[in-house]
Amino acid sequence: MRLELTNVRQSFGEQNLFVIDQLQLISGSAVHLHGPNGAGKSTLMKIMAGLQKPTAGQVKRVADVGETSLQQAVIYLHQNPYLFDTNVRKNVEYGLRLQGRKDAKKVDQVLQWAGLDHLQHRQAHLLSGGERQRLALARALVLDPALILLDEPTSNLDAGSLERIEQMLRDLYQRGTGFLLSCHQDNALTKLCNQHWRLADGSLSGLD
Amino acid sequence: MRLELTNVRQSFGEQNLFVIDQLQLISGSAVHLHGPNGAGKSTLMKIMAGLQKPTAGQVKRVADVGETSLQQAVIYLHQNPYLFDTNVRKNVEYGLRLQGRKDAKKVDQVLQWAGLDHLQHRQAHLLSGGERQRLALARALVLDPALILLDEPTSNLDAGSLERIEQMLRDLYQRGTGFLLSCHQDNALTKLCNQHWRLADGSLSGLD
Amino acid sequence: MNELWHTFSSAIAQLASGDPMLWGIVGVSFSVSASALFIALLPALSVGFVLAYFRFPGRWAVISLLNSLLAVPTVVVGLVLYMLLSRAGPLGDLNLLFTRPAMIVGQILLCFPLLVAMSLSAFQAADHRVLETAKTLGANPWQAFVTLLFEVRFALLAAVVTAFGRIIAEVGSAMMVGGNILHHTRNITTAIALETGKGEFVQGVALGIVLLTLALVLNVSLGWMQSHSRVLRHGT
Amino acid sequence: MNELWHTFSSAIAQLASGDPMLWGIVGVSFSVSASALFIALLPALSVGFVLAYFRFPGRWAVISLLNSLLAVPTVVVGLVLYMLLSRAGPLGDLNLLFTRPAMIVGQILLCFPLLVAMSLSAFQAADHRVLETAKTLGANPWQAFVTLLFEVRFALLAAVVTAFGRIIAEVGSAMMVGGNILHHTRNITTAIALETGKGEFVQGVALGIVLLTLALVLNVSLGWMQSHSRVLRHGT
Amino acid sequence: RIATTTSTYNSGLLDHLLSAYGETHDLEVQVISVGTGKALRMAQNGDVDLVMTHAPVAEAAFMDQGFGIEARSVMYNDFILVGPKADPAKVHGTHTVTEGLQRIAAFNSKFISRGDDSGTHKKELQLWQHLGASPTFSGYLESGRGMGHSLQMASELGAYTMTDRGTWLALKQKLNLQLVLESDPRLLNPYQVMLVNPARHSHVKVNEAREFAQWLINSEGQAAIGSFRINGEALFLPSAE
Ligand SMILES: Nc1ncnc2c1ncn2[C@@H]1O[C@H](COP(=O)(O)OP(=O)(O)OP(=O)(O)O)[C@@H](O)[C@H]1O
Ligand SMILES: Nc1ncnc2c1ncn2[C@@H]1O[C@H](COP(=O)(O)OP(=O)(O)OP(=O)(O)O)[C@@H](O)[C@H]1O
Ligand SMILES: [Mg+2]
Ligand SMILES: [Mg+2]
Repeated sequence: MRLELTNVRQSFGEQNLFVIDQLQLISGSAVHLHGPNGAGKSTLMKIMAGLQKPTAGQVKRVADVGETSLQQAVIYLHQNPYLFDTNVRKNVEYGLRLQGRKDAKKVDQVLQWAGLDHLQHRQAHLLSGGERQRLALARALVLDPALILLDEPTSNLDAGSLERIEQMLRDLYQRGTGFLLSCHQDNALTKLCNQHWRLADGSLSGLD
Repeated sequence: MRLELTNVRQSFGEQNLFVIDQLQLISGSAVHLHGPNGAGKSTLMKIMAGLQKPTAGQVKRVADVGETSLQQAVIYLHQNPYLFDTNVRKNVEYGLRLQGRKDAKKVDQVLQWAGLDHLQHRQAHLLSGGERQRLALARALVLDPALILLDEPTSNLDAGSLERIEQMLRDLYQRGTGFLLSCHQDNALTKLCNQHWRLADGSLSGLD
Repeated sequence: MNELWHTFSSAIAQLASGDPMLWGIVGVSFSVSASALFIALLPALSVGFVLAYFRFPGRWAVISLLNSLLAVPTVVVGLVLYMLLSRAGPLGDLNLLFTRPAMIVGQILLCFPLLVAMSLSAFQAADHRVLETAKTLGANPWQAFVTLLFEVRFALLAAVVTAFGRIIAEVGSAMMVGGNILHHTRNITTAIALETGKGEFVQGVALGIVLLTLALVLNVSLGWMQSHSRVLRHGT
Repeated sequence: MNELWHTFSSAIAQLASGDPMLWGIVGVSFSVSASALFIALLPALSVGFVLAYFRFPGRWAVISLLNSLLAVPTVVVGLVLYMLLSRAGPLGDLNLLFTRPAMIVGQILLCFPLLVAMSLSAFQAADHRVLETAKTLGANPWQAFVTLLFEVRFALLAAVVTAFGRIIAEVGSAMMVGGNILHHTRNITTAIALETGKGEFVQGVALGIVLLTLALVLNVSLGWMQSHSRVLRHGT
Repeated sequence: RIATTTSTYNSGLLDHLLSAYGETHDLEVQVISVGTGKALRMAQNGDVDLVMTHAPVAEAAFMDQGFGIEARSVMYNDFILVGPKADPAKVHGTHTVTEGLQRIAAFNSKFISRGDDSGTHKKELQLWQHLGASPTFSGYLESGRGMGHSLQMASELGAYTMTDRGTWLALKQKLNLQLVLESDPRLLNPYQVMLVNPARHSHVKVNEAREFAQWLINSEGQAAIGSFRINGEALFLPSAE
């Protein structure tokens, strides 16, 4: 799958946030997006995920041959994830249920990956900061997205969690999932990336 | 000022989170608190700030000679701060207003410190992740607290913001304010600290 | 005091005797109000949702109008409906006046703005990330809406309970378009109006007690559900 | 159709003529309902707050009871109050029956449970960090409460508007304890009940229009405030 | 469907009549009890088939405009003046209603007027008119409510009021009032039934309505009216020729 942005511009009122002439994100790539606070990283990622319409310009998803169900191809993870007001397991099952599936084995597996299996029946709003992040990731990964956009996913993670997530992303990467992650500090995850984009002063640099 | 914890125990239902026999935090010290996700760092900090009663044990604030207004002596900063639904400046003024003060010069100064002066009339809920963190810090610092408990304050900050906050905390430290910060990654802020506590497996280690 | 006490105890006695006419009246009230609520619910929630999440010109005019309709007495709503349904009115041929369907229509008109207003405020209070999270995990617009309903279910429950209270307790429209015909359209409130007019306070109080009790049963079960599904955690 | 149209246009004409009796009636409605709301507001918000933030045994019994009271017809509330205030009742010596203070008391009883229920749901929907943030920045309990009120102001506004709608539109209790005495306790709704009882639909519609218009003015200004103080940002 | 005044329904007369009627007829009669004004209005709109009211002037207008047909007098009862037991205006002992009302006005006693355009209210206004003045003394209160409520209000406030005998007998025991004046010929109160004119509203069930109306004025119905008692007292006197 390929995500294509053409002549995208975002502004709020008078203020121009950024202008991007041309941008491609291919599933299978691993990109690190960085830039100062307020540069528009979160905004850009939400535009790419189709959650927000840019002030001007197009965002297109181009499927590869044989690909189906474009819908859940691109998942955005909030900087500070929203968890549904139910237990941990049901949060993970959410996306599958929407499709009428209830792949118990897969859910078990992802819960274990995320180190949340012992908490699966706890109400989600009781989780600690790091547990919330891992749950949000697990909830996305269970859907095998083509592209995943992570907004500062590491900010609340301890070393152990970080390693676990690194392993999860590495697995996905090998299976061909692409990811874009915004992150202020360099860490194991950013080292996984083979591209480093920088959003600052209204434009994006570091593209190939 | 001194914060004293005696025989503090926290549990949720059956599960014991942590037990701490004795703990002192003196204004003027700089402590880094770390430990795995879910160990109870946030819970401990909220107990210390008096926002939550532990399952058992006492938390006492002991004033030094000549100190007044113990109330706002200890401020806790949420991992993911809540901003009042008004503009940036009013958020900073909040604590002062409660005391009937409206120290415009000080507010200006803190806004500048935090690099938010150009955003002071923006509604707080429009801010980006890093801007939110800085605003929450500014809102606390304007009160000159004796102790400030920061729950992962750096997670959403870019290098520039981090430096700015480091500078702010350094200033405060020199003026005798103590701080305790929880943080998963080592960075400029944790390097400021002269104590490193570790909360893991239900107990605290690394105390002097 | 004596008189007050006497009225209450006679009311209880009358209820205990299980008067079939009295329970028939209770049945009319419930079937009419439950039907009205059932029919109004989904459209009202949808309107509340649209008003909460879409900006369009005239949006706040619509909100203001709906809120204002709450201040229109039930009897005026009944009056306008009466004039519409009357033989002399434009819908006279439907032959609906003084029937239960007419009462249901009246009560739909009464609970609709309330349901919209309360669901709108529930949706506005909801976290903006709910819909985004649902969508990004593959929900279609309908599924995203259902997810949102689930997330704000306690506020919606409060809305439904309040709306039900409003219509089951209203008398103006039921009297106007129902006509208070025994065995047909006489419900709890029109019966009370009739009995107090006769100076028969006992019946009025008895029927009031029925309403209160049934509402209590409903609310206690809802409240129980709610309090058992919620564990408090403070923010971090 | 003709009849309906004719009723409306005559109603408008009657209003335009500025009949002093009519506007006196409007005045009674507003002074009574505004007083009731004003008196009930703070106590109701406080109860809503306590129910939202403190766990105590019997808490949900209280919530259920308050919700249930919403389903008790206004005429029953009026009836009970009538029996209390009547000569033969325990409070007969106060000589309050058929006066405006009695109407105010009745309407307080009517809006109190609604205000509690709606503010409770507003407080429950509020972010748990609000109170913690306020406290840690030095707010005393009262200041923290005020901060919370501010943060949920839109939901509270909706509660106030709904409650005002409920009491200004109610007729049961106003009729029962006020008595609909011309120049004394006749308000909009009891006047409407009287006029429609006479078959004088024009006056009924005219007074209904007054209520709707005044409610519109109130709501439009509130809605305007609200829509201009809110800019949408989605979560990050 | 019959629309009738609250006085006939609330006193229980109509239930009494319907059960007598039901013994020999297989026809369901639905009763809608409202004020006289509204009852006539409903008939005018064709929302009911039959009306029974007691307001001669309004009824005449209703017939003249062709809304109704076959107006028949059915029965009558009478009005009385009641007042507080202490009788501050000393109405008790006067013989004509004009004199009684004059005393009430002169003493500025409280007087509850229904003020609702009902047959009773119209009658009362007529009587005041006879006195040559509209009632403007400060004790004159317009309750704007039905007879039962107005009586209760009079009892609570220690006021005089004019009522039909039926309602008075039904409520008497609960009231802190006494009868102060009766049997002035001016106080008679005749009831009529009228069918809604099928020429105006073709859908009305004129045959069924006529059947019931006929029953009311034949000997069976008249006997049923005469036999209706509250606490042993007759309320309505049959009056069909
Ligand atoms: N609806 C809006 N109206 C006005 N300004 C907005 C709106 N949404 C975002 N902004 C502003 O746009 C800028 C970019 O926000 P964004 O969240 O994309 O930044 P970011 O690069 O993710 O920053 P951070 O690293 O701090 O998370 C911020 O200054 C923010 O205040
Ligand atoms: N009210 C509660 N009821 C039950 N469990 C709770 C409650 N509050 C917190 N917990 C649990 O206690 C544990 C500690 O939570 P806390 O937020 O203090 O962890 P933390 O050390 O701050 O973690 P992190 O680094 O991920 O932020 C978590 O497992 C959490 O689920
Ligand atoms: Mg961001
Ligand atoms: Mg934490």
